[in-house]
Amino acid sequence: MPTNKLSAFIKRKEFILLVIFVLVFVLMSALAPKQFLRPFNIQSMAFQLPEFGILAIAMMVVIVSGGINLSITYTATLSSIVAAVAISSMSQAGVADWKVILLGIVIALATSLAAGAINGFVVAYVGVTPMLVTLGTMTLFEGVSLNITKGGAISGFPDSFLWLGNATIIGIPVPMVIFVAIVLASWYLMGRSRFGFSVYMIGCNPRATMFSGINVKRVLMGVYLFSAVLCALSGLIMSSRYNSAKESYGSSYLLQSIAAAVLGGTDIAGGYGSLSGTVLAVMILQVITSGTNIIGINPYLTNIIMGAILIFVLALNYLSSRRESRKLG
Amino acid sequence: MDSSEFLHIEKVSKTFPGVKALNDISLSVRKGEIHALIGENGAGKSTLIKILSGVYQPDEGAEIVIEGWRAHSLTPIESAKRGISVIYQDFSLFPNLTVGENIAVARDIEKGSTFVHWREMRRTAGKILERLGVEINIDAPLGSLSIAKQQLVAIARSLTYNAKLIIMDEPTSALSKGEVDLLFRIMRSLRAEGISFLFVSHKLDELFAISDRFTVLRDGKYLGTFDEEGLDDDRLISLMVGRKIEYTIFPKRRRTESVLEVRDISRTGCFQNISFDLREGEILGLTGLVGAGRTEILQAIYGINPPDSGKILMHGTEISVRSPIDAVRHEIAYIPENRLAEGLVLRKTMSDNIVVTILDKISNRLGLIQRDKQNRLAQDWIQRLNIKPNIPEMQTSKLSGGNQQRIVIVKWLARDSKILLVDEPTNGIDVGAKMEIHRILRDLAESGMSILLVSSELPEILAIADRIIVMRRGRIAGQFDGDTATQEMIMEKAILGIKQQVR
Amino acid sequence: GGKKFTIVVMPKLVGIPYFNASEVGAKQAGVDLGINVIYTGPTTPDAAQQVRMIEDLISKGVDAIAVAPNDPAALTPVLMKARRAGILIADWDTPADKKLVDLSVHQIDDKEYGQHIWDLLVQQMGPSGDYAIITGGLSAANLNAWINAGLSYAKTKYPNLHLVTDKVPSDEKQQIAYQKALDLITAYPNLKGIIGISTPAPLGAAQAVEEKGLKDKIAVVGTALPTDSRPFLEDGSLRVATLWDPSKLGYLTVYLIDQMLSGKKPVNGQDVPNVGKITVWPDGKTVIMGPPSDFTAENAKNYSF
Amino acid sequence: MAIAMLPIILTGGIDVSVASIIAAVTVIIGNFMIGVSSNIFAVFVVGCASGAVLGLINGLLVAKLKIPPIVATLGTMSIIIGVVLYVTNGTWITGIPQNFINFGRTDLFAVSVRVGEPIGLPIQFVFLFGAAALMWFVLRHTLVGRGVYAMGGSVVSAERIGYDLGKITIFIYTFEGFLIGLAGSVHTSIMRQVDPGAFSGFELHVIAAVVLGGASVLGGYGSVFGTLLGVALFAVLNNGLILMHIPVFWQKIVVGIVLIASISVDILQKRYSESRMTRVDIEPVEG
Ligand SMILES: Nc1ncnc2c1ncn2[C@@H]1O[C@H](COP(=O)(O)OP(=O)(O)OP(=O)(O)O)[C@@H](O)[C@H]1O
Ligand SMILES: Nc1ncnc2c1ncn2[C@@H]1O[C@H](COP(=O)(O)OP(=O)(O)OP(=O)(O)O)[C@@H](O)[C@H]1O
Ligand SMILES: [Mg+2]
Ligand SMILES: [Mg+2]
Repeated sequence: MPTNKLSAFIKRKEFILLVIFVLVFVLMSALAPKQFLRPFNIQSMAFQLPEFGILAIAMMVVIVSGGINLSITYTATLSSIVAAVAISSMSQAGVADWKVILLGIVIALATSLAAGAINGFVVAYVGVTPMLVTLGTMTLFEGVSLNITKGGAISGFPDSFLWLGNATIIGIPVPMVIFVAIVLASWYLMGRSRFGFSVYMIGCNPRATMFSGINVKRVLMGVYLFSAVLCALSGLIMSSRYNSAKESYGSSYLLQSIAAAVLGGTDIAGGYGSLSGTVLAVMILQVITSGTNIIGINPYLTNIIMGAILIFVLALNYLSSRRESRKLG
Repeated sequence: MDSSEFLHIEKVSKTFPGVKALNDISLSVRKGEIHALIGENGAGKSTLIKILSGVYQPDEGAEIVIEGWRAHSLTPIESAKRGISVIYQDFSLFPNLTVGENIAVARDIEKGSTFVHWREMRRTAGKILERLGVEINIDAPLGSLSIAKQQLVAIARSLTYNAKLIIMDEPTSALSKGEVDLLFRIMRSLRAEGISFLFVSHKLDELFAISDRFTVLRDGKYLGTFDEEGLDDDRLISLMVGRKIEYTIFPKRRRTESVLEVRDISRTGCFQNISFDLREGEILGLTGLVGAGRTEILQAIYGINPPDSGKILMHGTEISVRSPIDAVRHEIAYIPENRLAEGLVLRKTMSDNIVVTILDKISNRLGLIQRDKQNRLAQDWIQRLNIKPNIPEMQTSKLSGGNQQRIVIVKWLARDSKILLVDEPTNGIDVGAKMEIHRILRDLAESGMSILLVSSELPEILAIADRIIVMRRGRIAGQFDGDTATQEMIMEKAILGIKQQVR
Repeated sequence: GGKKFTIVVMPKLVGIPYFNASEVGAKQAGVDLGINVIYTGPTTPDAAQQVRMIEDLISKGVDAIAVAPNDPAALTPVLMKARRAGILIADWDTPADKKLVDLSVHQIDDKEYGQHIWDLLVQQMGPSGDYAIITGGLSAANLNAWINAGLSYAKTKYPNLHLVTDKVPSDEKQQIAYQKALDLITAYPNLKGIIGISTPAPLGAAQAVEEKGLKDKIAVVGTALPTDSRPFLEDGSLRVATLWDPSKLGYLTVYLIDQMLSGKKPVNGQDVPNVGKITVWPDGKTVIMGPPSDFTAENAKNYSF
Repeated sequence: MAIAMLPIILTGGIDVSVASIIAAVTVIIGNFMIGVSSNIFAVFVVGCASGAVLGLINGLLVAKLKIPPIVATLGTMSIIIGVVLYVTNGTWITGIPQNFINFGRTDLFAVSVRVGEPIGLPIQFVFLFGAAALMWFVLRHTLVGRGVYAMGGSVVSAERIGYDLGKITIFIYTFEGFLIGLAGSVHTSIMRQVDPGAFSGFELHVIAAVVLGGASVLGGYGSVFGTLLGVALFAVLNNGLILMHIPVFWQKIVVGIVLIASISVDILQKRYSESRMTRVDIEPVEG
């Protein structure tokens, strides 16, 4: 049955990723047996993964809609900076901790929604190419952040705020718990909901989707808002983990998140992309960075390895799909 | 192979994953003949053409002989070198380049030249357009032309290089009667020069007007080649579909209750002072020459390009439709003319394309899509319209043109609307399927839906429309009743006063 | 002792000349003292990357971590974690959270250094006139510390100096510093001096001044390595550069950590081999390496960093 | 640089590895000058050749392995810059021979207007315009160049009509590498030393400049002249703000807003004029 074949093929991409993940994991364990497999290390990887993983999902969602969001890292830091200003000034004013934190989260989300609304508005309603819009807003958000911080970092959080990024629940880091929740929520949203269905359709052919009576503009707006909210969550985790908020946190995640999304099987042209693939890709990248750090490999070599894996996996995808069609065609 | 043959193929098969599109095909094309290739939707015509042009490689064992030169398969460059030129269903032109470049570029590639000589290119293009007797600005970007003119450009292009066999996949589907006549005139004069044509069309009258021989494919198999003499419509149809089909003229009904009243709408550069009523349960035919502005009227009503002035009333109250979302809210549906770009999301599955209009119906209160409901509905519709293959998970791009069109229709049938705007619904669809679509449209009308049907095919309009509006250059030129109108009456209104221009 | 210590020295980023020079010193100290020195850091000056690397290094299990924080506050949680894991924590080059470190190695006293730079500027351009600052990045804590120290010092000591516009960032790149300097020269025709803070900045400024033929009118001073700045010092476009020897800083850091791991605290006035006499603050953990060296056209060739 | 990127964007591709290629080129020629020969001509040959080779790698990945351009170049970017920094450890290469530096400072047609203030056309502009002219010629007057536009218009059609898409792809990436090599060589002679880390973050600027110049990221549209304008506009945006005495902390905000606003206005204008485009010549009312 071609039905099975088709789904089997889609699964194959993720299967390759799974194999690679296991391979790097085993490799790292073999190279640094005592250190890599320590629960402490596993836990610390679980601490590190979410902030990047969330950004990668934020990127993936936009790519699936046929766009790209270059402003993710600055959306994250901008919303955490605005929240940080509020949190630190309120907590100095002696407001109760839980109120402060709750309000801080609300403020971060509100800021990110505003940021996402700018992206969404210009992309969907004005009709500018996403890459350009987000290139502009990237600069804009960085500028606003810098203007607030004047180049420094905003700190002075109450200790309980640090819980968000640093505590564990029965050994599982809180950020990881948040991440899993986000993955599940995104999976429902993208894979099961009307919204997600529309996003995939728009990513393939916005015009035909519009002709089908779907409110393409509103869906696109939703995509950028959703992406921005994810950014804010990542930003909050980062500011809690780093005990401060600053415009440059996570700036190196931008290109990495594109790489993760694509490595995870997202079609850069839009319309295709799976959450599980992206999550697997994020895990692969995490194991490689942590592993090479522990083994003590020159960080530039890590860059080279990641680049090579990216090309390798995509080449593999291409070759296997070609063999497939040869065999049958 | 005898020396009067230009092309001879044998044992050509092509297998796609899950589909045997061609099965052991043989065919010869003589020098200086017009050879029709016919068959139902999905019979494999387009696939065969792609093999001849080198886009697809046939399965093992194929024999292709071109003027004594033998091969098992072709590449696009080889095919062109050997004198085969193809005009595809979608023209394969470059919207971002100028008309002149689109015409002349193929020859430069064939010559393998390094540099492009603009002056010479424009001269070549100009000469060919002159030979075709059409007036198109050589320097205009192709994307700004109407579909009909783009078609002529595609034809012009195939004449630039020394094509000895011109293959045309449904070249007349976007052309009006006058333009078709022009094309045929050109084809005949080229035939006299010894150029052969392989010609795909679903329009039987055209086929009989121009073809010397017919090759019939059915379900990927070769049924035989027949001379024009001794063939008639009935025989041809029964060869194609394996059964006899009549072009049913449906009885016309007179309806009175207006559902949609269009009052004096205008849009700059598209249409002027258009007024008409669409009544409950009727099919209102909107016809005219291609480029008369019919598509624009449909798109205006559907909210894609709203009118600048005028009113649209529904059941007597004015409605404002500024976007397709508004239209859908008012239960208006639209089946666009350009199904590839506007009707379908080609890279998604049949099932996804079918349910895209009814997401609200297949999802629960939380907005989550219920997969089982989706599958059931899709499966159901695919069976009802007899779409082949019956695989809801198949990518829509892999369907044949006719089956793709059925998907577009299905997706709007799935969402029952009050008003259906249909633009050239049977373009590129075989006779059998055409009848089915006519029946579907009629049934819908009987069940109370109001249908505004744009079609350039007069027999089709006459067969199913209750009333007919004829458009000419952005204005309404005349109105007829479906049971009394004739082709002649309609044509007269459609071309009156612009005859000279068409020529 | 019998066990061979493993010490991590983490710069703000790897792959820039300044931190390459300190790597040499740190590694040398490792060889001299017979301990294992890992010198690693992020490839971009991103605090998040630093935190991740430290987390991984805690997993690896090391005896001490000396870090030059890209952002002090950001490191606080991870350094607490490291302390809990029983790792000795030090900062170097740029201070981290005072409470968390066992040792804090400063090349220089920020305040004195800032003042010194402004003194150099006045030496070259005179006590009055327009000047501008080109800095590495707007959010670099140590650069900002120097600038702020210098600015408040200048307010009282050199009231006739006039800063034309806020410090201009150059992304730690000579090319950008050069562009910005060109713009500054055009925008403020009365400019008499440019201070370049961060090692590529003075070079870019000098290049611009040289190209415009204004090296006699505009005095460029700043913090730069002598080898890189030598061509500019020699053609006069850069009047004077000032910096400490980063390799000594690396050496000193490793040396002091080794001592502490063996149970010895740094002492004020202690003479460290290959480095010289150091100053230790009363808190017992803040160590100042010593005054900076000034590099001029005459002496630049004597240095190898 | 932006000029070099234009044809790639025209085909609907994108190259984010430009910054790493130019870094690699500068390092290679830096070492070449010091180690082998400081002959200006030889240096340029080496620079362009090494750029071209790196570009070729991108081209092969995109054309032969069918990896989407943004991803392929993301990979090569990571690898190239990794290798460059691993090998050099980020150390600057100083001691560029004087003759090469002098070359970078040559002003052509220098006219002394006032004493001590020569104005003229700095040599980098000569190269910029030279590269632009070359690119213009290639795009406008060679078959490959037209193929680039054709590919951007419709890949399927281009293939059907007989363009060898693989060759075109490989050509444009190699050509881009070549021009980047040229840019790297000129840059080195101006900067007088080689900083392997100098170009990080540069790729987005290059893309922005090309697209600001009117090229469509989906391919098919764009011109050399537009790209030059885009480069100029971007340079003005980035550097002119100091001239306008805009405070530092506001500059990025201004840049961001100007960028978004200018493109938005442009798009809205285009949309308006398109919606007013005549599709049907309406019959005049008979008087
Ligand atoms: N790329 C493909 N992959 C899988 N199946 C394909 C592909 N292209 C065509 N087919 C199948 O091959 C068969 C023949 O299709 P083809 O397009 O040649 O039909 P056709 O005769 O041109 O029909 P129409 O008149 O509707 O255009 C169809 O069943 C179609 O689904
Ligand atoms: N949605 C659209 N967006 C842009 N251009 C369009 C759109 N729909 C149609 N056009 C263009 O409008 C022009 C006129 O349309 P066309 O020639 O199809 O006339 P028509 O009489 O409305 O159509 P038909 O007779 O085919 O139903 C063509 O150039 C066509 O490509
Ligand atoms: Mg077909
Ligand atoms: Mg039409």
